[in-house]
Amino acid sequence: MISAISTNLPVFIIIAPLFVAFVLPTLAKRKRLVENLVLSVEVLMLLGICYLASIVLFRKDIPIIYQMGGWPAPWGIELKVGSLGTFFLLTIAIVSLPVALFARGNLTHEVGGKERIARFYVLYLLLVGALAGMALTNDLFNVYVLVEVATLSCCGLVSARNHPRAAKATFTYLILATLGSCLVMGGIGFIYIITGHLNMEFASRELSIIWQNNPRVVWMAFSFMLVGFGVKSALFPLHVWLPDAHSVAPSPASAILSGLAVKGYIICLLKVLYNVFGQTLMQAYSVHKILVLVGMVAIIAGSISALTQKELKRRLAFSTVAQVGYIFLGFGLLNTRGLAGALFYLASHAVIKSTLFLSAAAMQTATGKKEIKDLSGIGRKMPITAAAFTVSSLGLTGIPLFSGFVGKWNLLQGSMESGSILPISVIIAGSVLCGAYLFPVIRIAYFETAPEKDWKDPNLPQKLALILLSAVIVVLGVVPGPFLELANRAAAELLVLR
Amino acid sequence: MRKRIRNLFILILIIMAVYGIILAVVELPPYGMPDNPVHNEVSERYFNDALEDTGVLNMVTSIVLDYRAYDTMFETIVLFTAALAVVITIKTSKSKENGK
Amino acid sequence: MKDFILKRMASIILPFICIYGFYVILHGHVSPGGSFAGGIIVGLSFIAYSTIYGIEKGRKKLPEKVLVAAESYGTLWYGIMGLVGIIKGVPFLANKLAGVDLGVPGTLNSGGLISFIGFGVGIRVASTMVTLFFTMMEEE
Amino acid sequence: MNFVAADYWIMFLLLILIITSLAMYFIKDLLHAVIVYGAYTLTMALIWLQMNTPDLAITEAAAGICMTVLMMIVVFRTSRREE
Amino acid sequence: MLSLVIALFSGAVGGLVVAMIPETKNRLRNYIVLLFAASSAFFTWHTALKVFAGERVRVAGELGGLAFSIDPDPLGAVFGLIASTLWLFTAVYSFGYMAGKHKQRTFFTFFLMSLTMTLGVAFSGNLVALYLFYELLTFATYPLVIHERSAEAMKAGTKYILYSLSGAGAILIAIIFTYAWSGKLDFSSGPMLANSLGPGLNWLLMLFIGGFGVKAAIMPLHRWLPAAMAAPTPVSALLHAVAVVYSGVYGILRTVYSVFGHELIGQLEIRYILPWTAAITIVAGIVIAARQDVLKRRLAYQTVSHLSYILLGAFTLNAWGLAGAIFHMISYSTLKITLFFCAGIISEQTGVIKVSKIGGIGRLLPKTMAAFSIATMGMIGMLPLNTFWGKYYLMKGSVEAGKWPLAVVLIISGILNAICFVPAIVNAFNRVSTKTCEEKGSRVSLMLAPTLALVMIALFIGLMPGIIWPGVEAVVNWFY
Amino acid sequence: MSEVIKKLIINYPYFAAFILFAIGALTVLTRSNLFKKLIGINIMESAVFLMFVAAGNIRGGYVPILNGNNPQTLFINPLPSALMLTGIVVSVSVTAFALALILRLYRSYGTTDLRRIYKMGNEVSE
Repeated sequence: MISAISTNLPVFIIIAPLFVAFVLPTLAKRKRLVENLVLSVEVLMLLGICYLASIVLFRKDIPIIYQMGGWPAPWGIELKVGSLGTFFLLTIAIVSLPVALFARGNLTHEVGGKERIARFYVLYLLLVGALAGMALTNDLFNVYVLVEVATLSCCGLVSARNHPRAAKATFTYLILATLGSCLVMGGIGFIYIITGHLNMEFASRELSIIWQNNPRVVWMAFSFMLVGFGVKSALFPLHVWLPDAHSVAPSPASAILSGLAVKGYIICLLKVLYNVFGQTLMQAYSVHKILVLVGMVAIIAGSISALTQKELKRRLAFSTVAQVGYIFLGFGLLNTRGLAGALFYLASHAVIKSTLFLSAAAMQTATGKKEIKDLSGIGRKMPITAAAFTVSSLGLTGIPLFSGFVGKWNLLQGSMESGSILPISVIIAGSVLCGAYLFPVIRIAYFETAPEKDWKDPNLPQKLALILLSAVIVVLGVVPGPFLELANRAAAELLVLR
Repeated sequence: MRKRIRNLFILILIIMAVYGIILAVVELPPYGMPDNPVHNEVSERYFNDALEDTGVLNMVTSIVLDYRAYDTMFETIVLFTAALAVVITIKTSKSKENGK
Repeated sequence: MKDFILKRMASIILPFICIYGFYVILHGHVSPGGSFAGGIIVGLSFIAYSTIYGIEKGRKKLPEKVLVAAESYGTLWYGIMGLVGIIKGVPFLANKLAGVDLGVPGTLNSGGLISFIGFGVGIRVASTMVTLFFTMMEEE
Repeated sequence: MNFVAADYWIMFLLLILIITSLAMYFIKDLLHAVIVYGAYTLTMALIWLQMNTPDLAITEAAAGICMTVLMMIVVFRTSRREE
Repeated sequence: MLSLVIALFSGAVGGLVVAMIPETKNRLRNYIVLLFAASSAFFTWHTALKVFAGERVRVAGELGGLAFSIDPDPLGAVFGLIASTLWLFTAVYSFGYMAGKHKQRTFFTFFLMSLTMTLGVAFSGNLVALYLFYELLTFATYPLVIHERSAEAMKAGTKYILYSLSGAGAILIAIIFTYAWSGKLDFSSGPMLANSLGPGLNWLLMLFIGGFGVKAAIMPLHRWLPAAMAAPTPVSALLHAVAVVYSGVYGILRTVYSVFGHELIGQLEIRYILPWTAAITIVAGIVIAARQDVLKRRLAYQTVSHLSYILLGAFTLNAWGLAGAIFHMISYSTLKITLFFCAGIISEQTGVIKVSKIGGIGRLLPKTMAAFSIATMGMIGMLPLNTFWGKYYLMKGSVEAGKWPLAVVLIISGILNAICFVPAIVNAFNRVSTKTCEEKGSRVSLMLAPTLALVMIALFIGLMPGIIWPGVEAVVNWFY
Repeated sequence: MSEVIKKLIINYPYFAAFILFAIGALTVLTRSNLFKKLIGINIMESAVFLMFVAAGNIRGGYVPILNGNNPQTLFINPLPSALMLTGIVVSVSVTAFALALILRLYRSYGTTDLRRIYKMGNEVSE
């Protein structure tokens, strides 16, 4: 029994949230039970993923290949448990558990009655399951299907907000995201037509042989994939849906959307770029240069648009656009340091942005105000929330001691190795701008006099979630050890020349 | 006026994309030929062994529900998600109060 | 709707449509079609019933509880069928490897777990379709 | 170019597809557009049949015509038809 | 090692303790602040004396996958001594200044916090630690800058943060380059870039100086400093005349001597420009100062000017120049803080904040004005005061480097300093003021005592410069 | 040039698929009516399905169902059809969800024109 569980652990990690999600609609009336089930499955996931991570860290024969249904690779679907997958799984578990804990606090206000809350949780778990699937999958069409599950559940989460604005934002999001998935499917189609394989390993092997026969097809596949995943992960000129959707969603949803969902698509793009096309093709088509360029534009433009926003959640949403730029920039550097930095930055941004969104949501719920200028003196009234916000903004700005710095440091090292000065200056300018748009919030929170109102810290689970996330930010900043090791290994695995 | 300019811009963009795609289509393996890269050992195994492996006459079903059953599981989940999303979108608390 | 002819015709035809849907679901592994198409056809028969006889009657035939349960457990059914493999000590969603009797090809009882999975999928597709329509039609 | 009869059939159907999709772009009345969409899906199902994939043809017919078009019409009962 | 840790962290711990004391318990808070500031000062002396004696005191660890070490060398020890000692005096002064004012708890919390950050900058053993504390210092001092909460103060705070963050960004880039080119980050093992003469080094040095120059208020980057004078006087005195700006100056000294090494800079083209930027800042700063009417702003621009004395000493790239820089660092800080203290007493007691209204103050506040005038003499560089020696060594260094015009600049700047302040002092003693007030009461004596003590120290050092010479010598020997 | 046209005629299903794809994209991006956008999305998706299925087809091949045929017959590739079965389900799901959103938007804003909805801004209450 134990051995069955440990050999099938990757599958259990993926299907555990899904199974719970299937059962929840029938239990909708019993709110407590639903919440406890969600939390316990999250905790189980975390434990399983930690075990998996320890296996991956200490065993030599990775990647572990899991053949679905026992069918070997080109015929069936296989899961690949490598460093990259484990790294992303860890991120998922670390972020989604506190967010679920936070959701326990107060969803009635934003979502509605018991049944709606149960459905909200179902969508949440489906999203988590789909993301876990994305982390491990090694099959192109499976990527598409998982992306669709994630997209639909993201849209559902946004539209769970009980407000017409949510429907408006969701529609734009849904249409653009589906456009993106069409492009992704088109890209997969191109690869399939010229290679005849859907498994990433096989496709990559075939592609490296025949790509010179159809260079334009490979180019189209590249651009379809880039634009498709770019739309979904809110790459700068394609981000139009993001600010509305992320600012209007219910608070736990916006945390998980900005923190994890976007990252899931980025991981998929990373797998496609490095595992299917491979480094050689990227260099042949100068895709890495495009990635760096796009990343730089995203950093600057996203930060500047964030500066002009007056609503807190919108500002945070635009900040996501900027931070996604860092990750893309790191992907384009084509060296281990930069890639590991980008991966670590991905994880740390996932944690930081969730904390920011959750604390912003707690502030909004307590005050009923959306704009930044109305939050004066909130640091005194809601010390824990404001402290979490402060810690995470320091982390996002890239102050040492917090997780953002480790990622940025590695990114800077990577851009240094790639030998151009422009990315370095853009990264630094981005952090300064980040300070410029987050610092006023802290200033207003702490150093302006509070109106005489009864604002209080949120209830216990929410406080606990905020404290957990802030602790993770600090721990990742001070002892990134195993996490950075995983990122380094993942980067090294991705960059192996095939 | 702004709408016109925007639409024109999108049209030009799409025409450019189509031009690029046409160049790619020219390079694709010719349609309908049995020696295309798509018809490789993968599909061969499906013809030859599907009956033995799965006991099903319809190869499409054997792929959908056995070889790539994992995909199909997520396909049903997509439908499940859509149903939930539809319900959560339409059945708002307001529509329950003064819906009928 | 108050149309008498329509109602009479429906009462004659709809059961057959429903049965045809189940036929398509069950013969997915022998002939073209399959659980998804069959599920839609089964769903359509109920949708047609509730458009012709009114949504309240449709609701009475298929209460929300049944729909929700079919939806949830239909999807869960798929996962449980996958677990059969794990219990037998082979990977998830295994069929032949799990030692299931594959039966005689071409008959209804062939394909091992495939027909079971297909039946579950068909049921849940039908119930999803009905749910979608009921939700949208009640909206008016 | 050794085309067979199926090829010409498919070409003809593809032409219909393009015409109907363009029509959907230009038609102002939404109900008409949806009806044209039904024709589009039916043509698509015929193409699948010509391309030797009857499974897809059945599913497309069921999903496209019955579900999508029906659902759209159900939604029309509440909302306005004109663009 | 333990003393190093206690010296470093007693500020932060004290800050946390102070934050827990209720707003109303002023007396208890004052005692605690004094206790922690004193313990920090005491242990800093303890550590520094060990360091001067040649012992190595080191705490190292790993932070975020990077080596991180606290490892004071003589230069760091000197800076640490200046900061922690003056902190003690300023603490006593602030008890008087802040008495009866609002938000004392916040003030003293961050006051003690910034002590740790400043000492961290001083004691840092590698670039990562330096960068970390340099960045944290910005955030720890921000609440002090905006302590008044007026619109002006808020604006000043924003300016301060933006300038500092941009500077820190430049430093981060520079650190990355340094690490990539040399593979080292530690200060202790000699200059990092010693043997790597490359084309980009000029730019790298520019980047470092640009980054640290923000806090050191080099001329085009100085604008935050006068604006930050909106802070309460003890803050202006300690942070914007000593601690914060010295952290920038200290960073530049580190860059010159530990990152590049004076020999390497001696081979770079940029060596022709550097002393002159300092010289221009010296003259321009004091000229602008003469045109300011608000006393604190005038002092701020004078700070801008005088900080470049130190940089000038560093940029002459010889031992005498360095000795002059260190000497000036020590002596200037005592006097400048006195000037600010006096300005604070004047504005608190009479409400006068402008130089043009200063007439007659000398009669009302004789001790204060006496201290003020002695400090001004020091600024000009007159003999019985300690700054004379610093200036003397600086001139010696510049002549030895073959740049005698720099010595002329120093003399001119002394004259300009005189033009800037002497008429005001004469005014203050000659005219008769209409205002009435006295230098009495516990509050005033709390403010006056550290002022006078500092003047005494300055005179004492001026008369017996040998007393601080061992420290200066240790620094010079360390690098040459 | 004639070479290009010849190749295009040989690859006519792909060509038609991308023409459809472009028309769909144009409909999505330039038409502001919600239904039109939805139809555009559906056209785009079916264009991609067409590409996949055309890739799997063989001229003169047989339907991949073993109905008394011996396994040596030239079957078409069953894999793309299996994949597109999934694709169709996804497109139906998206359509259903989008229609639900249209209903909700119509209830709140009284119009199905996205531009008009955006013009109304955020004043609409629950």
